[in-house]
Amino acid sequence: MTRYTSATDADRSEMLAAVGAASIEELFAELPEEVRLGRDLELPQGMAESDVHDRLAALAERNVHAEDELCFIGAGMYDHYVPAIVDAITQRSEFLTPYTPYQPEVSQGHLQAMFEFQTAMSELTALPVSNASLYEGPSSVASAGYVAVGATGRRRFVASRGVHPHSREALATYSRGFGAEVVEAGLREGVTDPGELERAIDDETAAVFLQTPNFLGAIEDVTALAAMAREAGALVVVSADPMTLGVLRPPGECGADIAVGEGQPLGGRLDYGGPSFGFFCATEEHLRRMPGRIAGETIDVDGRRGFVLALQTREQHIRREKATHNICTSQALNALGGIVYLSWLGRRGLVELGELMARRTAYARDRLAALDGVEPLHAAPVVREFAVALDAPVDAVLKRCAAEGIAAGYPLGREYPEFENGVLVAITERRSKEDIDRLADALGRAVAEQPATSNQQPATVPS
Amino acid sequence: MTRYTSATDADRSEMLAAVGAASIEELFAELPEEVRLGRDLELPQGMAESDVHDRLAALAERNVHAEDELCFIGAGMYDHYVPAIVDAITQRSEFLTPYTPYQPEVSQGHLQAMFEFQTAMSELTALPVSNASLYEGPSSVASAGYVAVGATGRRRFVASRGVHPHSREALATYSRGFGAEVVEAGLREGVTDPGELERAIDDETAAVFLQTPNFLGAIEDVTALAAMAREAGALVVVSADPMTLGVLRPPGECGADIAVGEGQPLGGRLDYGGPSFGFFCATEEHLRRMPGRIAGETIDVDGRRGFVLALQTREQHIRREKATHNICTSQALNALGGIVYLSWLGRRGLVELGELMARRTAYARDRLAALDGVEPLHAAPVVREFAVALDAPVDAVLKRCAAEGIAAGYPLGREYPEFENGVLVAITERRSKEDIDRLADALGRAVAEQPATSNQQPATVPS
Amino acid sequence: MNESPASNETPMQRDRAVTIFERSKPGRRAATLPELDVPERPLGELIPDHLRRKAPPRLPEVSEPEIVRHYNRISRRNFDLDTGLYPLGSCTMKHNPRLNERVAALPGHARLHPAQDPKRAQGALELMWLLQESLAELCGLPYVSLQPSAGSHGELAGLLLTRAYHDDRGEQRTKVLTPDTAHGTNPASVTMAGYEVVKVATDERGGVDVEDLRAKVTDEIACLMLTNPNTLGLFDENIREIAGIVHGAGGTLYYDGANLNAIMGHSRPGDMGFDIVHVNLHKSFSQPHGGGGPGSGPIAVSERIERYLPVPRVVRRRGGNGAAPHFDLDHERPKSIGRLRGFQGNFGVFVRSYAYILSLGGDGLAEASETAVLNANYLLARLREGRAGRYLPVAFDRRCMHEFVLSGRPAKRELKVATVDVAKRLLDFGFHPPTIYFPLLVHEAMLVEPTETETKESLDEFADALEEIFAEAESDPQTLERAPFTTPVRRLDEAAAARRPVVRQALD
Amino acid sequence: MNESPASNETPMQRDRAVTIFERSKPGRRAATLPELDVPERPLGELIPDHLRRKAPPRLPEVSEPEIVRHYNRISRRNFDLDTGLYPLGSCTMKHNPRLNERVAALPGHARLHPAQDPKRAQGALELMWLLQESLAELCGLPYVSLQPSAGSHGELAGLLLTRAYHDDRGEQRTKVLTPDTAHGTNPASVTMAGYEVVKVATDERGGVDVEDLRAKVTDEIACLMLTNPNTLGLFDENIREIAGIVHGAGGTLYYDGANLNAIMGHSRPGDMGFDIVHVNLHKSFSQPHGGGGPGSGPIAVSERIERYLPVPRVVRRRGGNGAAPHFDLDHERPKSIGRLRGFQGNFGVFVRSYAYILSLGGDGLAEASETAVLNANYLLARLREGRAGRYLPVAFDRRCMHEFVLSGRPAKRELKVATVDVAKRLLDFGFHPPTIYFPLLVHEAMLVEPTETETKESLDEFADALEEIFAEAESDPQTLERAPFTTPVRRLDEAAAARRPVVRQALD
Ligand SMILES: Cc1ncc(COP(=O)(O)O)c(C=O)c1O
Ligand SMILES: Cc1ncc(COP(=O)(O)O)c(C=O)c1O
Repeated sequence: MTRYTSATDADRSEMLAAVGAASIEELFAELPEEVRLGRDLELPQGMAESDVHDRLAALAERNVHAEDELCFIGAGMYDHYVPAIVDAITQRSEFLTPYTPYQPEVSQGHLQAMFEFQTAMSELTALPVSNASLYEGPSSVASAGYVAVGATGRRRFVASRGVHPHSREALATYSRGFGAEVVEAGLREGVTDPGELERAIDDETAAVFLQTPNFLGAIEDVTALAAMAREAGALVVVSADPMTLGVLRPPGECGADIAVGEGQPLGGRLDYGGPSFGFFCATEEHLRRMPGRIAGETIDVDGRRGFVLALQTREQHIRREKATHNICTSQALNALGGIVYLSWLGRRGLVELGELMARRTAYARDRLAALDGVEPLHAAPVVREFAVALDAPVDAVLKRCAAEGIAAGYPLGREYPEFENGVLVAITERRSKEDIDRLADALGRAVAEQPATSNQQPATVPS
Repeated sequence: MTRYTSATDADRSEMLAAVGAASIEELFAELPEEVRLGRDLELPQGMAESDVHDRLAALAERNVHAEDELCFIGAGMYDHYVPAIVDAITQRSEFLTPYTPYQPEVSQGHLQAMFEFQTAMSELTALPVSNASLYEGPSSVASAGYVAVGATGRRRFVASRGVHPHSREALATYSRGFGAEVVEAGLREGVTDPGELERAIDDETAAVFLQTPNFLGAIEDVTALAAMAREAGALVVVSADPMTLGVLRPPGECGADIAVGEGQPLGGRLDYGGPSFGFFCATEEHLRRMPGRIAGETIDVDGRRGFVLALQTREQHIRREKATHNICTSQALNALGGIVYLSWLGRRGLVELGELMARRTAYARDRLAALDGVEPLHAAPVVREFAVALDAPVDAVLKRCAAEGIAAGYPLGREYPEFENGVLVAITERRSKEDIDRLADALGRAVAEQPATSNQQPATVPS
Repeated sequence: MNESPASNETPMQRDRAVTIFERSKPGRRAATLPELDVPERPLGELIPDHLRRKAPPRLPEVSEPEIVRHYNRISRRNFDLDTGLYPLGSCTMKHNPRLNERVAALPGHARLHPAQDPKRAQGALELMWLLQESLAELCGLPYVSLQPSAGSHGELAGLLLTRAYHDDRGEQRTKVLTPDTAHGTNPASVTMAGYEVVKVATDERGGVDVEDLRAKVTDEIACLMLTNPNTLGLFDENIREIAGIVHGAGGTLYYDGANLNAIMGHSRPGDMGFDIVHVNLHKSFSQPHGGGGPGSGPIAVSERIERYLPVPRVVRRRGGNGAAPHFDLDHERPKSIGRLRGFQGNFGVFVRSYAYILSLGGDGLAEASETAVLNANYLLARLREGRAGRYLPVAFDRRCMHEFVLSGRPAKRELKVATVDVAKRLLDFGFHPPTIYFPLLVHEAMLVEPTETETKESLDEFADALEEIFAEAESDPQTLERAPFTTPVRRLDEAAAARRPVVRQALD
Repeated sequence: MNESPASNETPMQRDRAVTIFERSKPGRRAATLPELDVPERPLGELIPDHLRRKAPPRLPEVSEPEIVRHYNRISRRNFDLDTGLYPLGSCTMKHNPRLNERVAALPGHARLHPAQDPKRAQGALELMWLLQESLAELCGLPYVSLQPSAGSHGELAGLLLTRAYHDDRGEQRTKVLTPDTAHGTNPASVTMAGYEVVKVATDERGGVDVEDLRAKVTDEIACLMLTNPNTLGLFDENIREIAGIVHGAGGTLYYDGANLNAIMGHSRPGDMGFDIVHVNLHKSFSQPHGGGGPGSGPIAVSERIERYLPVPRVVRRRGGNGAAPHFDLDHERPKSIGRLRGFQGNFGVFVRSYAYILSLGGDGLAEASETAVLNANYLLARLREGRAGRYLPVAFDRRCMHEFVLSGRPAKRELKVATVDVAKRLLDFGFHPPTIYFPLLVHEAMLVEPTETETKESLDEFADALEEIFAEAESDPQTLERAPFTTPVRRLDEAAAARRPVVRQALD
């Protein structure tokens, strides 16, 4: 008997008797010989709870995490503080252990939280409708593409090179399935090149994909870029960092039809990349095309206010091959963490946090720019992340900083060969001025130590 | 407004208006000038949640704890594994945040858990009645003294030197209050010297205090010693380690009138000494003299089964100066952890755990005894802890082991000058054979490194 | 609020829903943030006006105690697995060990940045590699990618792999076969992957109708998606023959792993002939369902599919001359279908599932499946008796695997009671109802999956409840139609919610 | 189980109490233990037979899922602070921040052995020292011991300190004064400390009757125990005069700190003239009450008492020439009263309370007291209106501090409704009742302490509920006498529980 099962020998024989089977094996009798495993699984024996704990703690020990070192890595996921109430609430059995609220009478807790979450995300993005979550950021961008094809009947996407590489890759992967083409519009001085974008858009374009702040941390002028897309009858999909929407003009006010993004900053941990949640907001007209669960308000037979899964006719369990998306299990618990976090932060908190990040980021950007061998990669306005170019091999410099207990940033080289010596530096409320000064000192030392890579000039954007 | 209060400026003025006060200050008007502080408190400004967390994490970092090193220290509190369900259940708001169940109709959760706890402790000790918890071990011993005085009208205690020094000290402290004298009976070959005990007991003796396993880890022959006390009409109070009661003969079967002890091993963490819980079990005749809360079973007006605080007439809130004890707030949450832990361990688990400890302890004792310069301090049977004598200065040896990441044990010197070079070594299910071997190797090296302390022979008990 | 004992509203029903936005009051707050420790530059200097937000989003303004109370109170309006039986067929609502939550929360896991240099994330990569190896052994397929975020994500991945595989061979295939018992995500994934759905019939034993299959398998068929045991809880004995047919025509065989809980350690999809499998870690491997996620849907594939797996792959590299092996992320996979999402997948779920696998071990997993099958067959035996047996008979009169399907057709005909009414009445008895009206081919279907972590007692209570409910239905069917009575809210007007959807709160 | 909608039993009421022992079934288990990795010696070899247990204790045999369900289900039979208003007078049921639970659980705190070498527990000792310093500043008394486990433990300590102080001066004093408003623990502690209780009367303003005090203060008096504000929630303006009287006769003045929440940062016991103070960390400093603990009752004392404080003391030692100071445990205190308990006290509570002090800061603590007093006065103002004001008037017609006492005497006389009936009816309205029948000198007393963490809205709801209840009482008093109706169980037979106490489960 495993520690999670309860069938004693007595239970087993009683139950087998009731079933009319002589043995457990008999219950598997219908499995043809040739598909039986016929041996024990080649897996270790079961372990005591304490041994499992110690084994996993030993593995965890071999990771260098954000408590071991100063983490300035962002690139889509950020080391924000998660208030204790988020854990206390999401760990309650009542939220942790049920499944999708198919029986609304006994699922009002989750359904109401979804409704509250939708309201909050709709406020953040300034778009009228929101779903209750998707998997995470990049796959939400890809899902927006699927919706755009459905909405426009067109099969061509234009994506700014400022969109997160993972999002562009996921969009491309999905597109190969439903048969769409993705073309890219390059960057200029850190932001989407308006000229290139304009040239890339044509009357076959289903949607234009933008991200703000973009992957280099630069704030895009979405309003201006969106206009070009609308011109051509293409949808505007904006991937936004929700943590910046207290200070940045929201997608809904910039002409976006759809806003998606990564929800991790809102009460999520880094968790080596997941689980987090993706969000998906849109204009009214796309409501019936939205992917994912949506909670709606209604009343019960006695007139009590209540909530249900709305518009299920969009979904796979009802519509099957005609569904607007295939998603079933999503990220409800993470989205719950999101609404708890947003309630904690509150109307002023989100703005204050954005302003704090903007000022610390400005401080850090100046501090680093002042170092020999370090230059800003672009001069565009930023709010929580920025890019610099090093006059030294990035790997060696990052290695050197790591040795001093600092994860100095994200190397741009692999995904942006044109910025081979670029590094992306992220700031959160957890990185104090003192931390930033430590980073600057370490980085300065590390760059100085390196033989100036004469052959490669610090990349600055061609102008 | 602090983050835990909700009174906005608007609220304040509305509320003050309702009160008919012009200002908050006016509400404090009745405080005479001379007792007003009249200045700000000299305490730091309030901090953000994340800053408080980081500040306390930094303090915690400066402690060397049982995850940083191999902990063989026991001496009354033990590094057992706490199963995850104990935390999950005790951290539920429904258990964490209410107070004493004065309103039984809305406190059945805690009351039932108390009733279950009492049943379990009564089973463990083989005594018919148990309370719902006291503060912790040593003060429970002292409380037993207070009960004994009430029961016998006598004011003299005899305590074995094998009783935990903290318990003997607490007993002495309390006794100075209610006016009782404490005399000690020494040890012989690691256990209470029967002759000394017999001589110490007289017809003024209210109670005899024993502990098993005693502070040196030796299992006492309580039955034999108890007989002497009963002879003289004194009560027998046994302090027991609940974790050993799966394998050791329980106090109730050894002639104890009262069994008390430290509950920490039952699902409690080390917590640098607290909070944990004390338990108090007794024979039927002492029921109405018991200290602390007691839950009792009853029915409601409709005949439903329910639980209430029973025998409150013993307690301070009803009986005031005639109460059997002054305790009010106790350690209910820790006792809840205790019953959850005991349910987890279950009938067989407690026995298996006792047997595992006994065998590992025997192995460790042999392994250490085989080292040069290390001898057993006594040959009495042990179950989870044992004492050795070093042919070297204890402090230096422990320091050396600590440098290798091993807390080798508890130095006996301060509390037992006669064992100046004695060390107490504790074993739990978390200390594997491999860990024990590491201890033996480190201890062997450490002792060898020391100049043999010629002037002091390894203390072995005179025989 | 009517408190008089006359009222038969329960306390929860009296406690009407109020949203966190409705509790908001200007000026209240829970969060306090670190102080500004750098120069306070005017924001306009940092971000041009036209890029800035004018009016702040109208998030709630509430204090911490209010937030805690709000969510604690609404949480009690959920039914949860830690409260009672949750036999939701096809969803494997098994016990969620708290140990898994504890280890997932260790800072070394929870605070590890996904872009950390792999050399400094060796523990995480080894854990992923170990989980991959474990799933490969369980599925009988050697190569695993943990990237998909849930089962349906795995399905999409599987179909994209199939497409890549055929493209690579210069084959254009446009159709995918799914049985009429298939879960909705299967056809939905087919469409999303750009294929056309072709339905395969079910035979009288509840398995794939092999003749129908033969007729429909052509060189246009890219893939057949199956789950075995299928959504009827029945094991398809013809699986090898079926595999032969599909492979014979050059198609791939996709295994929907939602029902793996029936056969762990007893039979393996790979050995049945499947090429691609997804596993739902939130089902067989005890990841809590969280009200609808997070989940994770790793895929295991055969040799010929391996090269198309998503990037990055978690790989083990032998250390040069005698050095210990180390773990890495491999991005250089020219034939890969590419990324399905950001970073490495739902790592926190991997930690929980690996902890679960370590806890049970190989023998324990096999036993879990045995007990799941025993529990299902026992409950089925109990429900064959008495009124349940009469009004809610089993759809296919066979022994089941880990779940079984009942048909409420007789109840509908004889008592005018629909399966949904029975389900709603079960709520009053303190049970979560089984899955209803799925699979589609069974009339008035009720799909029951008790899982291995239920006790015999809880199964008996459930059987007794159904018996009582049908007794009640015989005397007054109206009661069932009006049920539930004791839930926080009663039957809700879903039609209205569809007609005039209110999907967010109006704020002023 | 009667499910018919006719039944007006709530779901919880239908769910009868079953103990974990009653769920036990031979052979079930939750725990798995590490394997035996040392020689399996027969136990008889290790422990002689006559010292061994024969029959194992009959603990429950249950699986982990059963344990989780059992305690989750019974937990919902509690009312808790995270659900609603809990104005239990004298107990300061303020919000319990979850941050405090998080920091207390850090391994550096939770897994630190109490016997660890102080050199290797510097963080813990510094934390204790910082908490001592903070409490000293709050109390206006320089020396603090954190050892006492709760308030009543602190009282005992304070009386033992008083005894040691007088013994040291060769004085034999046998009596201790407590006002008739005192909490039960005060007289109980007096007896336990070997003194005799002498009661002091209360004057018409609710303070100590100074004349009565003068009459009773003799050289036999060792101490006067007071709380200020007292248990009526009233501040005693004569405190300095009172202190003078007691000190004049050589007695000590003990401050019961249970009501400190009224005056933090506004007035300090030390400045009032008190020699010894206990503080309840589980009241003013947000330690969760846990259903009756754990708590902690640190004591702060004046210069002349310091030398008698319990051992060990946490001390800061300046590092020799310029080195940083370090922290230590001082056991060498010849005049100490000795230990009150094991090790260093309830350290986990210290962590939580220190986190709370850091969170609020000096200004925040002062504001907490202001808001506590504002909330109490506002609620009192609301309750002076309407029916509550008529049937349940305030006992002493003054402004209150952080709590206030109402008297149900008119309700009893005019409506034949006792305070207990009102309290029970409040349960149906979703509130925890205030403390009732304490303090003793007020007839049909109701002691109300809302605390600072309640919103104005929740206070208004409570006032409205009382109004409604008295309206109901006017029309039919019987309803109140029969209340509550909606709780998991209704009024319980406490008399039976006292006559034939059943304090453990009978097992066979
Ligand atoms: C049979 C079957 N297939 C596929 C899925 C989809 O899995 P997921 O919800 O993880 O996307 C489910 C989930 O309910 C299922 O039951
Ligand atoms: C006024 C007063 N004094 C003393 C105490 C006793 O404190 P504790 O319960 O911590 O022992 C209390 C607790 O209720 C109290 O209210």
